[in-house]
Amino acid sequence: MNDEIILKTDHLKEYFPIKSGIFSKVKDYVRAVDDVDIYIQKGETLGIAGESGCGKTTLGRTILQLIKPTDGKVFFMGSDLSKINKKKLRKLRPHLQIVFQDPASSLNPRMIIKKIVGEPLVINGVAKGADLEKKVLELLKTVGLTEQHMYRYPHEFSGGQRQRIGIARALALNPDFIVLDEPTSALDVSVQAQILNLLKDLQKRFGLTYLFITHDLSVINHISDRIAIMYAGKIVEVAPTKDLFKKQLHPYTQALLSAIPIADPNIKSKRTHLRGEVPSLIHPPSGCNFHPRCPKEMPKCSKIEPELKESSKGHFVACHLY
Amino acid sequence: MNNKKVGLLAIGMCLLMIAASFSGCVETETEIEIKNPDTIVFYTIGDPKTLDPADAYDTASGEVIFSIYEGLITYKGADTETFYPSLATDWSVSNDSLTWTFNLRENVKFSNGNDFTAEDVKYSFDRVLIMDAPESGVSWILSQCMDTNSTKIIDDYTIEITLTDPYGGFLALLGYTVGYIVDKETVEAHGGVVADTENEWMKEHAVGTGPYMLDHWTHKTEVVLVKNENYWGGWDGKHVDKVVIKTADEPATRILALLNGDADFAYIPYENLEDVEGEDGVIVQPYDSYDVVLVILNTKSNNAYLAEAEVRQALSYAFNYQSAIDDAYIGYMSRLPGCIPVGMPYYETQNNGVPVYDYDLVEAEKILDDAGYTENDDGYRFNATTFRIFYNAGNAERLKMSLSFQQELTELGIISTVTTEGWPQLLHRMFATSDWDIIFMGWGPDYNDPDDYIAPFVGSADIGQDTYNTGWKNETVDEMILKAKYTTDHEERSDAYQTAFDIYIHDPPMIFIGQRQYIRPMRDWVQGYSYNPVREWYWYDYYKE
Amino acid sequence: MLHLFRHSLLSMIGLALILLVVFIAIFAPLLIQEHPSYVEVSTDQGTTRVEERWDINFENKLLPPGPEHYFGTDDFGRDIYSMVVWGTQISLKLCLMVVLTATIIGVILGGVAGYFGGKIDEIIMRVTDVFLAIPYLILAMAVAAALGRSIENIMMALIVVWWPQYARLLRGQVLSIRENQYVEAARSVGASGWRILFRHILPNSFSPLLVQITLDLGAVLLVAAGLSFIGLGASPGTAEWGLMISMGRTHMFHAWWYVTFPGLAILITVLGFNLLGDGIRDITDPKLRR
Amino acid sequence: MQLIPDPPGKIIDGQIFFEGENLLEKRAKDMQYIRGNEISMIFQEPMTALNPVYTIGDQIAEVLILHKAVGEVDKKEIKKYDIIGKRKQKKNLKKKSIKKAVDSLRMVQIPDPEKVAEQYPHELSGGMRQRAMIAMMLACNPKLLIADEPTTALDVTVQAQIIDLMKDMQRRTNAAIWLITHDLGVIAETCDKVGVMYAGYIVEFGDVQSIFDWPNHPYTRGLLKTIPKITKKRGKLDIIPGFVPNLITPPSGCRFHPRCKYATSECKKTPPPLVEVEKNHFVACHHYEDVKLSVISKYQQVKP
Amino acid sequence: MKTWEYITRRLILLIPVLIGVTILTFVVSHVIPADPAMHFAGGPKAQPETIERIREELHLNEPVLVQYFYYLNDLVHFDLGKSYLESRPVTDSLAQYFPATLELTIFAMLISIPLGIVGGIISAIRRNKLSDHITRFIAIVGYSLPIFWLALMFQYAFAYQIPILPLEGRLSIGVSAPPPVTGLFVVDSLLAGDLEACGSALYHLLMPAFTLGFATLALILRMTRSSMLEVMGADYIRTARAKGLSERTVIFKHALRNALIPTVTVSGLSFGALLGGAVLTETIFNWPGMGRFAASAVIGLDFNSVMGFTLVVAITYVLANLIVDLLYAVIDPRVKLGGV
Repeated sequence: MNDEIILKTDHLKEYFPIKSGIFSKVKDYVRAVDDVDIYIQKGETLGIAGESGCGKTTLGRTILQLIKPTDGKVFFMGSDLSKINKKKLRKLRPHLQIVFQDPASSLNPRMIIKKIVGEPLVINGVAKGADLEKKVLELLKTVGLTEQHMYRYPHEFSGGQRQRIGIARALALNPDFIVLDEPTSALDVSVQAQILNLLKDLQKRFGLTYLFITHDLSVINHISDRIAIMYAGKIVEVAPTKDLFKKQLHPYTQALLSAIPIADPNIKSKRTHLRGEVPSLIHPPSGCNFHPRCPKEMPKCSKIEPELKESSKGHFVACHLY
Repeated sequence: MNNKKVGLLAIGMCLLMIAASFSGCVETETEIEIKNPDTIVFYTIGDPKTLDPADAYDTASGEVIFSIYEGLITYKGADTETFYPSLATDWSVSNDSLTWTFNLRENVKFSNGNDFTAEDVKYSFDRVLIMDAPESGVSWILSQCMDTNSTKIIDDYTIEITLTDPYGGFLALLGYTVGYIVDKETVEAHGGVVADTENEWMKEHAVGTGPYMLDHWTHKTEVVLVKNENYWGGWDGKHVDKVVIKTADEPATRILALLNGDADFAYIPYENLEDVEGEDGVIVQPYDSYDVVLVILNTKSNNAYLAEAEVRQALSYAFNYQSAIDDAYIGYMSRLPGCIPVGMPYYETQNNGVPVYDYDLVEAEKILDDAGYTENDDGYRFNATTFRIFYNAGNAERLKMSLSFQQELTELGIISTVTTEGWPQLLHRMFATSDWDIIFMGWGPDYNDPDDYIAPFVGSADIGQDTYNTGWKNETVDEMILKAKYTTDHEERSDAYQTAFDIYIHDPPMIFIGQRQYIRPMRDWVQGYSYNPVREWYWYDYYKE
Repeated sequence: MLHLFRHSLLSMIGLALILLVVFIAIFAPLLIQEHPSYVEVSTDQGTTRVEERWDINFENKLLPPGPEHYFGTDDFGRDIYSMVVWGTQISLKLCLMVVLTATIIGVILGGVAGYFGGKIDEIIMRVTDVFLAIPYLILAMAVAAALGRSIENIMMALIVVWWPQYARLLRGQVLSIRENQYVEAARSVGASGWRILFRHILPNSFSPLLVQITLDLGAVLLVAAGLSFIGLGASPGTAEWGLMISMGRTHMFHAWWYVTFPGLAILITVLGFNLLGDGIRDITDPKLRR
Repeated sequence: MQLIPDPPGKIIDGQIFFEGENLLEKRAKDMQYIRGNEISMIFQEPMTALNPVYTIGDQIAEVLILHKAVGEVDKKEIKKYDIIGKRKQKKNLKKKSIKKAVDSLRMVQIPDPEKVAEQYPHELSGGMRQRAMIAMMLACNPKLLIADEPTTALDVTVQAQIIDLMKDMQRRTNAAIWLITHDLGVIAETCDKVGVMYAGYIVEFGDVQSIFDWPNHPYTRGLLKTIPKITKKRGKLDIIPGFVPNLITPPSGCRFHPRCKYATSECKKTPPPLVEVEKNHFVACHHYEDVKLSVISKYQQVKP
Repeated sequence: MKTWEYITRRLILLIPVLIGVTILTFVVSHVIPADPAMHFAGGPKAQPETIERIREELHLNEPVLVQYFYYLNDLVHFDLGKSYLESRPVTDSLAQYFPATLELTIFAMLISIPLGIVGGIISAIRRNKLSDHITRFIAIVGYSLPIFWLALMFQYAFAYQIPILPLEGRLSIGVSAPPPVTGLFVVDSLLAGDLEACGSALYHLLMPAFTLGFATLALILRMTRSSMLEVMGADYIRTARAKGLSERTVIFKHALRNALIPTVTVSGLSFGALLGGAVLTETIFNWPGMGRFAASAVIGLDFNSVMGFTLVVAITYVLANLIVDLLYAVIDPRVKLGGV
């Protein structure tokens, strides 16, 4: 790991318009990603954690330019992805890859594995014919699959195997940066461990940088170097994993961590109870959008939006308490 | 549930459906009682186009108008020769045949209670001439010999008509619907008379002096007439109270209606006559008509071979007349000798009424070979040019004749296509293009005179004829037609027609096929029916017993 | 694939019926008693086309079924059995041509509309809306009337009428398949729009399309027969089933065989396609496979 | 609860005892009485488990009308064909039961229960739906509540609320709860007893404390080890090799043997019986003694 | 979105569709080389001046585009031109024929939808039993049959061989039509208190409506069956059972309403099929409706009528679909009006 920043976002925003009325006017927006600034260093794993619907998946896609951001910039190895043209973007594509949450829908059911894994190679003109076959096999072996799997269709595989195929596809172009969008949440616990280990191995082997998106804090603890906590489209806290689990600054992070049931009957956790539920992204609360549920709400919370500030080295928090 | 059972069930169901549909060949029905004894029901095909006598020119409209409105004179029974008094009680004509005086019947009321007077007569005739019905163009019948100055009111019940030209058929014109009398007051209340414009109200409504009045007309469904209590002829004797003329497009519907007694009369196409013939309670009686069946040949077609007389002669020999009579018209047709149908005056000028051409493929081949149109190596004549045969969509008889003619032509080594087209399309083709060779056609009488046949058929466009746009022209024939038209001398007319015939029959612009017969299948409980070709359907005469 | 049909007797019957019909169509020349002849004719447009001719012999008209004529004869004395068997070819050709052409047009337009969206989508969908706002028999009637009476024109009319359904179907498919992550995966490796459309989206909309095609083969046959019945069908003299019913219906009461056999031929073929389509639907739709 | 449709599912053998009676011998009618009234069930996906076309209030009221007949209709008073009377009664009944439904919604701490009762399931959030589901199933005070992964579809913060709620409700109604889940954390926090299932078999059963502290079955042990824990140090996770078998052609003998490091030829042949290894702790393994030893040795390593 | 807003939006969206329909039909009707003026004037016997005058009146001498604008201009004034088959304004014809078709179509739906739903339910809950197979077979035969063949067979069987139903028409001979209010005889006769006419109208509706609706019945039966099967496997059905509800309540209260949602859509779509099928049914049963009118107009190339007819059918069809969408929102509270 070095300090080189491989990817950085600058006031990234992704709003989805909602149309209504007689003439389908845009009446409102879903603020899925609202003013997000993050950076990732080469070789590290940044975990993005948050509850469902907080915009973490959209963030991943916006970073990869699979969705055009509404506003803001994404710098990847120095160039602004949101500005460059299609052709250049296509050239950069091999460096940026993604592994999806649902291995069932992320593989084309009508293609054999060889084609699926080989597709990136074919599209980018990396390999052809026998060479292609060799490369695909190599990739499959890397993720723990064998030659006999090459000519099968996705539905013949188990969930874990499919996720391995998805990883193989992402690795095909020797990327530098991979977004892992909840890669284990659809898997059994016993298989989840296998995949997490595989990912760690690969990171070591190829020097990969991960953006790991998940809702499962125990998984993120296991794999990430740093963690960003997202709430209702915004980053509320960013810190190195150790720091975060030792000391949470944001009330939301505190509640989130305390809510996790611990698989050890000997430890009886003390819970911070949250009122209510995750707010809608269409009409987020004013000021700090956590204030209606916050146990430590102050008068100014409903008025002024807190900024993400560094409270100790590498530990950022967006809360008026600090 | 095992699979076998399902299979059996499926087959069973199929059989059941077929059986149910067709099992009924066994008749179990006995005598039906008279249905609707006070009503005559007629199932036919066409809807009337209009109920306005000044506008009507089609058969279906006439069927209704004849019973609602009346003219000055009328016909009786099957008699087409004698004119009987109707709204006029008697009439006289001046020596120069120009001035006609009619004494009108008194105490006649329209069905709405208005009195009938000479005023109405003048109004009716003038209305026809001023309105000049643009859609049907029927007013030409009156305008041949009348204008708006012709009719003069002498007093309330006397009228005098001065013709613009002497015209032998004048009384016959007054017997046609265009000469029928409308109620001035009613028309004036509903739009009056506007030049060159139809009266939309009069199309849908009717107030006349006739025995029946319009109850309602629902388009494409029925016209219902009920008796006019004011009718001057009175209601003594046997009559029905109500007449229902139903429109039904499907022959099956009309057949079933006649068979089960819903219909007293039904229009049945020739090929379906066998479905009702011999059935209990159904009478199938043919009547002679002047409706002729023709094939027109295009002498100015872009297929230049048809310009040759020999080719057209050969085609006349190639037509199988007997098959047309037997198979298309099921025997209800007789041969047509030339332009003038058998039965009409002067028909005997045409080879004594004996057809010149007969079905003779050998003769046809000989003519073509002699003319140099021999078969090529593939067995085709005319360099395998395609002869294009057309008929109007939906005409079953013409379809039969076309396909059969096509086969005869193939025998002869002539390639042909048969195409069916809708009326407007066919008319466009016939008049605006030269993309046709052969069209199957028909013609019905406007009035009982050979001039109504020979002039439009073989007269050229130069004398305002050539109705079918065949492009055929012969100056002598034109001359003879005009001569015959303006002479009253029998001999002279006869000679003229004979001269014309001898020319056009050997250079035929059309194939003269036959005269079809009218069939009016009806229930045997209908009494008082007689067929009159000039005034069909006079419901007042019929009753049920 | 075949073994999947085992579970459904009805679709097995459907498959058998279709195989039978196809067999008859292929071997029609060997099966029939009377053969049509062919004549090359020229048209108004100066082109030529081959017309089929059946011998007319009024002496044999309307003979009931018997050893001489298995299905009897029609009012031109032509052998109905031969014409019905021959008509199999014509009818299959007609529905295949119509459905396949309509599918190709619809798939391309619907795929483009669904995948690229935006203005192209708006335009294509508004056009299909117009076509779909008119019940198809009625639109087909108008088009057929305008084009004139022949099998080729019926085909044209039905294609004009049929493609919007496929455009609509395919657009829906594309929109739902587009949501799948594998499409996004393909994009993330830099696949172009057309590649995604042809390699990822179209192959996956194949099953609903196949079901629709199979069912439509039958539907097309019915509509074509309906057109013929009204009088807008094939040109006279063709051994087309709908035309035969249309011509035979006036003889229904004295020659039941005239309408029955072409009618049964239509019923069997359409039934076969429908049963088969249902079967394919059951097999490919996991929701119904319980 | 005999809710598995037949076909394809069929209970081949065995007995189910509820309050001393074998449920499998009950008639359909009696089962209907027991369902929802004495035994009720909560499902994983409250979105799909609630009927989308009826309001929450309606759906709760339905159980109440069915089982508790709120304010019993006096049938004698109404004549058989007195339709208006009947309808009035029915309306009354419905009103009353809706009121009760609102009460039970309030019980599960739903804010503004009157409004929620008039809402449709899709208008509620996941947590609210699950609360409504619990309200519905507890409306008749059942003796046993089967909860099938009640929190899996929920976020952690909401999950915590629901777990607390269930505990709370248990205290109030004194019902037995049978919790089905894959989340060991939830089990550790809520349950008294736990049964571990693998490929159709109960492989271990006992007090929560003893299972988590002294797992005797290799599967249980593997399971506990594979879970990444917040409290533990990072590093490589222990894994159970291989994949979960399908149940159509399960492995012979002990179904876990292909993935078990203790497996011997015996395991391939005979399925192990469930034996009580200590009080209230049952395990089905031929080699539980070895497992136990290894656990002890590990513990000894950790705490010397 | 509010309901009225949604309806307005849909109605506004209807306009481009209708303009499209007019363009489509106009193009179709002008491809054909035909001479309506001559036909109008009575065919070969017509006078040339008459033909020329009519040609002038109908703007037939103008370029097609200009003709189209004349048509649109007339259309805005609710003038659809003149039918030359009936020689009256097309609007008059439509005013007469539309209610007849509407009545027939509505009754076809009234017969086919309930029967289809009941059949579908029986089929679904008795899955793979004999009754299921029978209903499914009838259904599949139902939409494989040419409708005109079915109509002829019914007519032959029930009006001739076993004469229990009337052969044709809307009313028996001797029964006069009720005073027109809606144009639907059944409704009008009830309004007028004329029970005889009402009975006669219903009696005449039976056979054509059943024939017309048979294919729809089959379609709805299949749809209900499959959606019923799908719904019966849903979680909330399990919940309903877990509540201890009887099987009857489970099926009729919980399953049916959900299963009906796709059925409603199919009913809307089948409305178009019914309007199309009416062409054939009406011709055979001599029903004086738009279908028969259209058939004869098409054959006679009366394109003013064809265009008017198509326009009305398109409006009806689109409105029917709008109603279905509204109905959809009533049955399924999840549906929010306005989602595209």
